[in-house]
Amino acid sequence: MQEKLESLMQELALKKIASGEVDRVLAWKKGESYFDVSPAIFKESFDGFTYNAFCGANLSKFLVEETKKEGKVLVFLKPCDTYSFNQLLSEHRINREKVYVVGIECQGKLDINKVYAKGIDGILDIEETDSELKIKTIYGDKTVKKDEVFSVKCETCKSKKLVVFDEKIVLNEMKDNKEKRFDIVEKLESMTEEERFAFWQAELSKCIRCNACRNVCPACTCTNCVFDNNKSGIAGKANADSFEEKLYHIIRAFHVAGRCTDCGECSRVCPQGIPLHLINRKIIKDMNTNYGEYQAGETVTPLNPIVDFKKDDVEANTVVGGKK
Amino acid sequence: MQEIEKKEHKPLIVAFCCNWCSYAGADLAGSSRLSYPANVKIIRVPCSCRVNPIFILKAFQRGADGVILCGCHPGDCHYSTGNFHTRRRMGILFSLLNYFGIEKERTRIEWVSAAEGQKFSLVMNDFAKTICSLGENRRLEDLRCKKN
Amino acid sequence: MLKIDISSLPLLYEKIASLYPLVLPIKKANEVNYDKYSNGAEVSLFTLKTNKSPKDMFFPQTEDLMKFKVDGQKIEIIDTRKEAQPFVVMGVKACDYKAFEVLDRVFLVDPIDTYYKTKREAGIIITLACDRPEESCFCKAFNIDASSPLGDITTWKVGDKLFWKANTQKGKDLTEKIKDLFTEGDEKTVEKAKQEITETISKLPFSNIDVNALSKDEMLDTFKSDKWSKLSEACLGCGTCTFVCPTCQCFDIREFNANDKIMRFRCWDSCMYKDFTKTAGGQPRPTQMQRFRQRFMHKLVYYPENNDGLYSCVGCGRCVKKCPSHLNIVKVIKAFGGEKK
Amino acid sequence: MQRIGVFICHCGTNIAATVDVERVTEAVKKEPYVVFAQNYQYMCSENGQQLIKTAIRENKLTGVVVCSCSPRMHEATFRKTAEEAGLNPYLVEIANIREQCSWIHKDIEEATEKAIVLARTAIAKLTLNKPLIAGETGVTKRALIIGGGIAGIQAALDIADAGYEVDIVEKRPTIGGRMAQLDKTFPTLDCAACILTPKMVDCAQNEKINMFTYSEIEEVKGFVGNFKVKIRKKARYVDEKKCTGCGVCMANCPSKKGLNEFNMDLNNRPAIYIPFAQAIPNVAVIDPEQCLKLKTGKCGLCQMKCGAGAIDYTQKDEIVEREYGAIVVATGFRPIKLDNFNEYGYADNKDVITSLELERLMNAAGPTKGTLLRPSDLTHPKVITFIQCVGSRDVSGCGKPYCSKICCMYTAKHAMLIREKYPDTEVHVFYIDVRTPGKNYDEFYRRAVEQYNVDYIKGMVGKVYNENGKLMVQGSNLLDNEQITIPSDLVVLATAIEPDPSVRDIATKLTISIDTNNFLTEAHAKLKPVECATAGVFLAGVCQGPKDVPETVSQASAAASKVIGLLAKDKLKGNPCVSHCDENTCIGCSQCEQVCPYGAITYEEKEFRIGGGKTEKRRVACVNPAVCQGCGACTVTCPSGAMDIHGFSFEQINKEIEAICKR
Amino acid sequence: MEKEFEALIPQVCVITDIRKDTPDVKTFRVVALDGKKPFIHKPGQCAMLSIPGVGEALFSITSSPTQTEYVEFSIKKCGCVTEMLHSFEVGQQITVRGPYGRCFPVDTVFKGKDMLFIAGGIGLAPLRSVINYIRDNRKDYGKVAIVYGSRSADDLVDYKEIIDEWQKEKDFDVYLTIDREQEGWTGHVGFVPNYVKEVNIPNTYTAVLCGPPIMIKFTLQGLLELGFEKKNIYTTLELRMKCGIGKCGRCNVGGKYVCKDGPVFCMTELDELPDEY
Repeated sequence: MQEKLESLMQELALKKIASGEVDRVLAWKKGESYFDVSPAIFKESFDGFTYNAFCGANLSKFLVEETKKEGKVLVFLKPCDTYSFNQLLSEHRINREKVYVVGIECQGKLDINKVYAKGIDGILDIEETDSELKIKTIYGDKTVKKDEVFSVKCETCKSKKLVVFDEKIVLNEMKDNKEKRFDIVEKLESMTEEERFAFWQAELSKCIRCNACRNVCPACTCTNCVFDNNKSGIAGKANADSFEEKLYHIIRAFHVAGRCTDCGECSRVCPQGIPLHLINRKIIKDMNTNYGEYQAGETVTPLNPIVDFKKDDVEANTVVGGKK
Repeated sequence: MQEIEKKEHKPLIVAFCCNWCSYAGADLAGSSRLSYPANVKIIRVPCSCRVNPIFILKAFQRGADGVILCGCHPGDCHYSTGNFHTRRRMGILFSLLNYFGIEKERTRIEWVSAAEGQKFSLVMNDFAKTICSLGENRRLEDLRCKKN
Repeated sequence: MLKIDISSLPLLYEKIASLYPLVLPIKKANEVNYDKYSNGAEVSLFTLKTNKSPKDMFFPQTEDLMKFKVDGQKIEIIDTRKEAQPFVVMGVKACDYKAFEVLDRVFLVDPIDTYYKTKREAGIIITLACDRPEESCFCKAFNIDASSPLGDITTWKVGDKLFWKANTQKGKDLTEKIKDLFTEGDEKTVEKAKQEITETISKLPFSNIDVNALSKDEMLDTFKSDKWSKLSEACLGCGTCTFVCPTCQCFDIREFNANDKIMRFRCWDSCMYKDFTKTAGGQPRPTQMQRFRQRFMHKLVYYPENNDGLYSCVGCGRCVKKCPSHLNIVKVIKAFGGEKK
Repeated sequence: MQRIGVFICHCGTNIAATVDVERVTEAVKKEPYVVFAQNYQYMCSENGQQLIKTAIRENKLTGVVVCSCSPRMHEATFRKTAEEAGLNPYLVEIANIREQCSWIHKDIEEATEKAIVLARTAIAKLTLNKPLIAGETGVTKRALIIGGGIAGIQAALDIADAGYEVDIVEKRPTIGGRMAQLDKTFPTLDCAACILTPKMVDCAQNEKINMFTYSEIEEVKGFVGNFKVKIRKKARYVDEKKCTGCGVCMANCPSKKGLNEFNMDLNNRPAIYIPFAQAIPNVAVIDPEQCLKLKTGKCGLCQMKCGAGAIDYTQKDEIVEREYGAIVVATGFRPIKLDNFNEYGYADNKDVITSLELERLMNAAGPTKGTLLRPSDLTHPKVITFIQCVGSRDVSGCGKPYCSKICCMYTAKHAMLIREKYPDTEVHVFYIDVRTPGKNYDEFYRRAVEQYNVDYIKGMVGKVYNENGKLMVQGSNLLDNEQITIPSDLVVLATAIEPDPSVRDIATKLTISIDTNNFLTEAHAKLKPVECATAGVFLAGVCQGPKDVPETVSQASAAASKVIGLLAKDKLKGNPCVSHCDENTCIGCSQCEQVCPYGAITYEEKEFRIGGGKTEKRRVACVNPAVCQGCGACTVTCPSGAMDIHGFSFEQINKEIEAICKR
Repeated sequence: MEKEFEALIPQVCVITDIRKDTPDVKTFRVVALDGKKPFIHKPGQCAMLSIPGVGEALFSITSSPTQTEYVEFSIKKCGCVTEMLHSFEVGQQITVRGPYGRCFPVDTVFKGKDMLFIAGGIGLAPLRSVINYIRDNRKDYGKVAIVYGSRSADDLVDYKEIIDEWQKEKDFDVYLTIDREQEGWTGHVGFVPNYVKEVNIPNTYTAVLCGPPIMIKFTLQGLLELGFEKKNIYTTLELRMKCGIGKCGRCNVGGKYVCKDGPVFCMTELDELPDEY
């Protein structure tokens, strides 16, 4: 099935290029191993073109730079990526006319780190079936159920709806898993202040300030981030004191509030495994509860809850982060 | 007893007041001689919506133990909609801070009109009392800013 | 050669920690990094790859250089360097140990960086031979023998025992102080284990990397190669690779205006950041491709050129594992022909 | 290097009694860049100001901090002082050590400490102050008046009289507004038409006044001095220029069943009509909902009969774009709907009427030609009961919490007129309070009671019901403490008034604020009663709050004088403490545009150099400094930090925080 | 413990004189707290000046090593550090560390040579050190020609010194030019690269260039056209530098660290470096 999808995608890409409708294709490329996939531009050669369960990267942000270039680009977007795409359109960051969006099927992406966490290492190759990964390692062959190694963002998939596309390739029904979306946030809320503090202190103290979360985030498209801008008064590169990490992550979360589509890229790329999406998700939850349900990127609209207001909004003091 | 007195921490409170209502309210509190603790220090901003979350974090970093925002009552904003924005932003920010385990009571927002000198004084007294009972801000401190 | 039951390691940690600060891989919030040992810490000594390398112990991510007090026109400099107390770093793998040599050649050449030097002198390094290398490992490409690392003390995990061998005077002194925890170990067991490891390593997917086969073109030809733009196209410009790298040593010097003083500190910086070389006047490396190229040119060409052919990469594979876009030095080496034919 | 001077005011003993000014003076001398510090008895006095000026000159000061009372008190004073000494006025900061310090703290030690911190904070901020120069913009010498009632007419005449062009936009086919509907006016009882129509005619004849009747405001852009307004001229289907107002069309129109709005729907009018005889302009208009030709295509009688050939069924709405320097909002009022007041039986009984309906019934041009006949059977009512405060001063939520202000007087007027014209009529008035402040008002009311024997009953009416053709008014007489029922022939409700509903839409378009009762909010309740928070917009009449005619006229004249004052200027000086955008950082995300209450931010595609001789087109925010009022909402919304505000910049506030927290 | 010398720790120095050279260039005279010269340097070297709380920046030392009382820095206002420096008054303390970098080969290659110095704008700052060094060791060197241009007459740095001293020096030819005609200016008008060709210095001279990149580019072209050999052309590079001691990685170009291996480079060396400066 995976192969079918992949070959359909490639066929379409080739067709569109051959017809001259698009100039190039933004997709994923296989590297050294099955799970080693990078976003890549294909033009003449489609060597390494791939689409498998490890193609987690959200390609929408690449379009900010891509659409500044000449010619039209064909991009493959998974359902959650289409939300980011819409959001970027709302913010005038992408030139829609230069993109041909192909919405593609996604049955949830996997996290290789979770495979490692199962004690599987020395991986030589992986064979993917509908529900399993057959893993060949130097220490013997292993099998892992896919649903045990879903990447964090896919464990609680908010939606499998392709909100924007020019064409779509969907072979099978896709199921979301949004009921559990706020489970962990709620769990944190039910902790005491002290426990929550301990939790975040432990998580954030791991931060190495590599900026991967920021640089991958489709909502963070500033060319001159406040954390790089000496005039902002908070510019910094160092996680100098435990305060710095908190400042960084709080301000970053605040800056993407209302624009974050909950794509989960921040958590996917964090080299220290910090569940950063839980910060953004808390804001989303608060906004949903207090200011009405809102999903960034569902439509193209610049009016999000953080720039909007109602005259009878709840008082700020009553919005709480959790238990006392 | 003596030891407790020695350890007593004098909290620092930063109050952001909008120029049109709350700062005027504070002035009224002043001209009505309604006192509030001296450790409440006011920063004048044009509107409560000028208060960037960064300012609040910065205040904590620099050693503030509590931060309070005062603005015109919703609907009475000099700029018509400023405090509505403030209300949402701060709702989200304060909740997020609390989510990080920072005591909810350390941050507060109050609507104080130019006529409410009394309220201003009451609010500040109450807030100072709350912060006093919470003690020193430890969860959002920057050790580099501590005296050594 | 000494040995100790792995089950007794907690005793060993306690004992060392009672003598010197002890740093070793500790699991915190699900991730393993080098951290100071304290009672109750979840030690994960045998984790092959900590997220961050132990370079942090000698070249911390953030380090105060000095303080200033300013009073009117006057400036007072307060030297914040402290006399370094001995400390122990345990569980250092062969690749990470080799990385110290790479760093030494930067920080210990004239003018010597005393911040680094004092820590380097004070540190007692206990290395650990790898017993279960991963697919991302390729230290062999740089002639590093993962089965017998150096250091003040070398340790091997064989079965349920940890074998212990002091190499230097520092190592011997430490061993002397804690030797009652050990029993005599058999050299042969270790030799056998070493062989097994070497064998496993040869099976690793990256064992076909051969840096000697790297194209011996003129440096400027490599520089001008059109491969770079393809290689770097998915680069996000984050600093993950540089910060997890055990040999990357770029830093920034910044100041922090604290309440009563100005602190000048240095912190890791990354050549992948777009503001790294940016000045008011211009930007010598305006594109991400150029920054990406700089990093790998430095590791594979510039550094060896200045350091008798020593590469500024030790094959630890952290960047392979951690890059958000799966770009890494292996792909670069292979693109420039560094593969066994 | 900056050279800062600090001036500490004793304010007599107001400050000096609790703050050790000498110590503050010594302390601030140690702050960076401070080269001069002095304390003085009264800084704001002539001598104090002179002292500052001298110090600025002698010490070549680049900035001044005055530690004194609230900046709301004397910031402007000291800025002017600095300016006179050649220093940019925005290089002055005030440390509020009176209201925020000496007046509220008793302990000298504590107060002095705090004063030092406050001074330090002001100094810290000042180090980042930039000289600001207020921008200047031109002024379009024309005013727009929204609403053609007495307020609009008066304002228009006043402004035109000063020599400026005025446009009146009135949504109805004629100007005149509510006053035109009135019969007589209190307290002099002269006929409303007699005093209003000459003014209407003046408007029509004044060269400077341009009327857009049957028109609405479509869009407002721009800012004080430079508003750009789109006006929708609704299709009249009658050529204004050709129509002579002869009325032949009205006579011939077969569709005569339209409700006559001018007569409060008490009688009918044809589909083509002129609202009333003295309408200005005296031009017919076709009601498209009612016109057979427009609805079915069959008819066309009026066109055939019109001698002037003015009828044009193909007419379309027209959008006119005009520029203005100032805008007066005078949208007026309407009586509230009585849906919430079933107890008065208004819906069920034709003979329960509102006061405004009574006006029409008593007016010679009204449905009964001025004879007071009750609507149900057109007989002369013998007993008339007035009920006051219907929907006014009502905190139950059914009506309005405010006093409608005019009801007491017009009820007295009605009662008096009825008693005068029909002495055989019995008139009762139920009232809660009779409020008659105003010149000759109470005398007027007393005449009603004393001279005309109107029966004023203090008490509320519980119910009005029909019993055998009589309207039974059941109420309480509080003074006698008894329940009474008055069988009446006509019941007149003194209905509360509310702002015309069109005001909401206008408020949105002009970005002016509205209170909970839909009245427009003035900039200051006492000191700026006709100004709006939005510069260049002024208020007149009931849209701002209940008013009677004399009050409305005075407010209209006040608004007009403000407009004249504005239009008399060739250049307007703006507030320089406004937002600005760092175009190199801006990413064009549009968030700031969303939060700006003034529409001061627009986006432009601009070309930027990106190095290597290349350029890139980017969308960036542009702030119109003349429109921006400097609230700062955009600065916080901006994720990139490109937006900042002069006078309260990011760096300045950060610096203040640092200074305050320094211990 | 006697703490070891640490290259990153500066010394506190004091500004003893400030001279305004042009509208945006000031020359600062700096001595150590004991009133002596803070360090011994060679012509072409740089030092790191810093204002705590504002920042640190690298500046070329303008005074000649033969000046034994003090060091001088000519600084153009262009960033936050320089702006602050410009606002300073005499008596202000700053911190200084250095000297850093490789100097001009005054004791080797330059010895006995005829020298051609070409500078544009503030580019004269590093050359002034060499020129004055040569003046003070006149016998060791051949003829000296100086071509110096600026936007306008007001922007000619050290103009007084040039007029008063350099022009009077034996075997010194000073050629001044400004970009555009200006009232009161009787000298040459035109861009430096063109002027260099016009004055026609024999190509046996050893040339030292310093100025804005665009000037360097065209002047170099001109010199090559005149038959100068690349090995006889020197210039200085300016990149973002932080540590000044070849460790922080910022000024890395190819195998070189500009702060340590430069800033003085011979054209032949630059040809071997990637074009990232």
